Amino acid sequence: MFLKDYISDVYNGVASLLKGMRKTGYYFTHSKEIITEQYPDNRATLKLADRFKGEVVMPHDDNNEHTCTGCTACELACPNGTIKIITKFDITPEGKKKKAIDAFIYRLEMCTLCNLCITACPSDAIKMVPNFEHSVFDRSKLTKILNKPGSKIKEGIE
Amino acid sequence: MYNETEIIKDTTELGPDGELVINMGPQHPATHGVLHLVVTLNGETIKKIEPHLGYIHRSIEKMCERLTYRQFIYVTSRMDYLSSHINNTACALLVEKGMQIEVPERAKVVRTILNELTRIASHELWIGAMAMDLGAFTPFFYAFREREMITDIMEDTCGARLTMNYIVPGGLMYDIHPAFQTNVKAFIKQFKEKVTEYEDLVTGNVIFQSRTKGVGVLTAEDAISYGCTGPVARASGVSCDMRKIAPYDAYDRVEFDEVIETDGDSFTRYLVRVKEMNQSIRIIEQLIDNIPEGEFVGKTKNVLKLAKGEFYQRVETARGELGVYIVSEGGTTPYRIKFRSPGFSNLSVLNHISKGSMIGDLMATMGTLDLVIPDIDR
Amino acid sequence: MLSLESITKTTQDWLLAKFDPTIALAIECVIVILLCITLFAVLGLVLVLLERKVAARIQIRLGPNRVGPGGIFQTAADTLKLIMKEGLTPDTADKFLFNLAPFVVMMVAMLLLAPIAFAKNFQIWDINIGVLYISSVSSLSVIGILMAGWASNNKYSLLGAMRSGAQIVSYELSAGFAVLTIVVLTGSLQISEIVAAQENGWWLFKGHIPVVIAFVLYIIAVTAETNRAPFDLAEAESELTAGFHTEYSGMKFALFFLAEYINIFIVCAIGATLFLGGWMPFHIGSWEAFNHIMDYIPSSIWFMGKTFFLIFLIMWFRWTFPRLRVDQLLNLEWKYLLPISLFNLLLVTVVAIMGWHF
Amino acid sequence: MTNEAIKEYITGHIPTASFDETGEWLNILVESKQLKSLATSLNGQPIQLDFLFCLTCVDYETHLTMVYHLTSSKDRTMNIVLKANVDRTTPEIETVCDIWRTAEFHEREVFEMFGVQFLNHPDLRKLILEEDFKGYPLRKDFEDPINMIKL
Repeated sequence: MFLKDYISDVYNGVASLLKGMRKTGYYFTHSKEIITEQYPDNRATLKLADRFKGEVVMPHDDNNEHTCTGCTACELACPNGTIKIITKFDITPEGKKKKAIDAFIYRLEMCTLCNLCITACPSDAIKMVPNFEHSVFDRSKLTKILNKPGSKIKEGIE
Repeated sequence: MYNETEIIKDTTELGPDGELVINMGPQHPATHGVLHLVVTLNGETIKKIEPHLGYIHRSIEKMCERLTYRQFIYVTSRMDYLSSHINNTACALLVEKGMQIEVPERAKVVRTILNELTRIASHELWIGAMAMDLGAFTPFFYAFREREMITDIMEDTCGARLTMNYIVPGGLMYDIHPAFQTNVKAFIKQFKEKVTEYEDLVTGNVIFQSRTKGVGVLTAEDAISYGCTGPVARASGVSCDMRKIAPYDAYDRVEFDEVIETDGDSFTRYLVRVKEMNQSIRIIEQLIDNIPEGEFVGKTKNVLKLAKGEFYQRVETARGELGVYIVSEGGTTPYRIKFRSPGFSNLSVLNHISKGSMIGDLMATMGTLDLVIPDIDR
Repeated sequence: MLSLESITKTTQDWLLAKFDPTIALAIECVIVILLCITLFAVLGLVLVLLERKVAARIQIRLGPNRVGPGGIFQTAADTLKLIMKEGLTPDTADKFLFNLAPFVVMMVAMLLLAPIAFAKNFQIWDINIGVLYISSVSSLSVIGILMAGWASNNKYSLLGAMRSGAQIVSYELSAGFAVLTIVVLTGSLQISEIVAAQENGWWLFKGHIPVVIAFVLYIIAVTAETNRAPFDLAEAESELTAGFHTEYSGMKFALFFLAEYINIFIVCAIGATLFLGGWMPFHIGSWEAFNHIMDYIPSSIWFMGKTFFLIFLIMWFRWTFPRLRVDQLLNLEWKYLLPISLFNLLLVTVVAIMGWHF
Repeated sequence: MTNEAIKEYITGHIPTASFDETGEWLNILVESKQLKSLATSLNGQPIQLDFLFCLTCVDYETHLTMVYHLTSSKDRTMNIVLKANVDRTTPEIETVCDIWRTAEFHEREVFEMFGVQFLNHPDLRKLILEEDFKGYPLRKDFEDPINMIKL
């Protein structure tokens, strides 16, 4: 009986090992199963999900106009002080003072890409874009001013 | 923790009775992160294990005291980063409980599906890492191939692959991706085909079985006394699935089995996780065609304020029971918040169950406890 | 046809004609040493790349593919990096032994090259006790490993070295018994005669079941002897970080790394010689035409082909199986491999005495 | 077992215990000196609260409150919260880690984060922070000038 157990032990053990080797052997001989993505080479065809949260940007239209009113809702919503809005007062043609943004400072190095600022924004002035190549040589380059120079608020946005 | 002179003493001299003291970690291939174990050895046999924590302590509990009820959810993704969705759900559920926010059915069902997908992804990663701890490199890549499909689904819908922050108090941050259902179905199909590969490569393998069977045996009494939860406790025959005990979201309307085994060794813990993946697939299959139409987020006030009092919410993460305990003074931020993380209790049992085994067994035990260090340290 | 045999013969004749025999011998020695070192370097580069490519294909990846076409210069780049790295010696290490150990390991690997027949009549030293020489010298490598583990003054290294010692000493036995089966069948310890005995068929195919068992045992035993997964306990990186070479860096580490691959090559070469007929072409009984075509393939190609097949087999093991525990490793040897190989030796003796083999 | 029965049992054991049922679960507030004996009896028959799933401390600035969340492995729907106030200047309480082993690590965490001394704890050392760390980080008056928590 002992010998029978012994032999069946050896047999089952070897059989289980061969089963595993058959699986790995299958993958060795089937090169179409390879799943490697050749990242820098496939940049042209690389398609990220459109919702991918990579970076906060402020869309500007052709007239260099944005929709940010400077209400600082995003600044308040941000959990880690990524956004800082500096406001100024523009003089409208009617001679009235109007609040506008001077600089929308966005610190990418502090951002956790949690999307809370986007949901907080009442005028859809900022949005997330699927851009993930953020490497720069100097950390200070990650502090960005999102409103373009000379841009102004779109008409009719309060 | 040791001061400098003690560290030098530890690494150059033998302990009393000629014991060998090894500092395993904080940089060690098998501790998966920055866990530091001071292992006392007698030859190859382990006499004592003493965990030293704190290498990735970020004081999340203190941080959360400064964050509002909308903001603190994102931090919890960084605790147990492999089940970040479930952590987020726990916090959202707690805020909803505290404020009596009505969550739309659609949000509930989507949350459940995402939670189960997260659980599968976490277990997939665990299988790969565990096999790697035991010296088999290849299953890691096969497991990651399936996990990649889940992260792609997450990326489509939530916009992130690991720390999603998709759950907000009241529902979801935005609606699911139009291709969500087809992608999940494609994943289920592939998963069912490929799950047999783990059987061939890992489960049935005679070396793997001999490495894990009878290793790190945890009895039911010890599991209860040490506060173990999740697959670790269920492998010892302790029923502790929060999805069954206190159903949340859509778990009360789906059929699934709580996987309970009784042997309590490393191999059983492995089996429980593999079977749990199949149960997760079962849950997803029941829900994926029945996502109700409608709103994805309930009506909430702009500023969330919890009533004065104490709130506790338990959910089942991939590692066990996550408890969120909030003491509210009625303000916009929690007065005190405590995360009862499953890994913390599961780690405390490590010394008990690996005493007397070998270094090689420690890898199997530690692997099957499925420790995530940021979850332990918080 | 230009064969390796004719090159060596011409060179020797030329040297003997020009110089007196002692100087000729010395020059030959220098040539052989240079060839050996070149072979080492080339084998190291090729085998490391091969391993990485095999691993990649098994793991559904591409593997190194950036340096040179298909990544063929990857290992050359790696070597360059290792040469440029600082070779650190830990402060509390036994510096002499620490620096000596990699050379001991390397030297043992070099010594083992001597009796291997790379092609027809192309052999450094056709010693008449070739197989005995191999089995005795190969067990010396454990000294280098123990030296490295002890001298590092690192607990992981020490544990790794101890494991390695226990492992190599035990697996020597079954490797030796597996080799003995062929010696029994051939009746000679000389490598050239063992190869010559396989002229009308390789031992694996004409030696009945006992030789097949011996072959399997040999492959398992040498996998363990060379510290390869699933028996890589001496350097089990998930347990002992890197085992006996934890403290080594730069070129000293590279020597250990190289020695590992050279050892694999050598044990596979010996396996090929003993079981697969060395440089003998593949012949089938009376198929004259087929045999003739086979003879046209140079003998060195036959030898390398067989050796690399065995190397691939060992790599295939590594990327499929989990690692054993140290007590299971010794169990496997003493409870399974050793009894089986003893029984097998008995069986093959009976086969040899009765003349049942072909 | 219903909340009423538990209340009755505890009142029988410690008459001074006060109850609070406004939350989700039954809250029991006892004196810190009586906690150990109550915990021991709750762990045994007939209630068998053998699963300590959360142990923490809350700093109310006037005092610290130890909070023990208990449940039974036989009936996981029965949850009670045990509380004990401890003094803020010299916080001391008896350990419960001989009743529930999981308390060993949780108490070490509370010890370093709040400075509560657990009497008769087998191994009361810092678990997460460095040995020479000054202060108790989770107390409300903790300020760290180097690693700012406040924004």
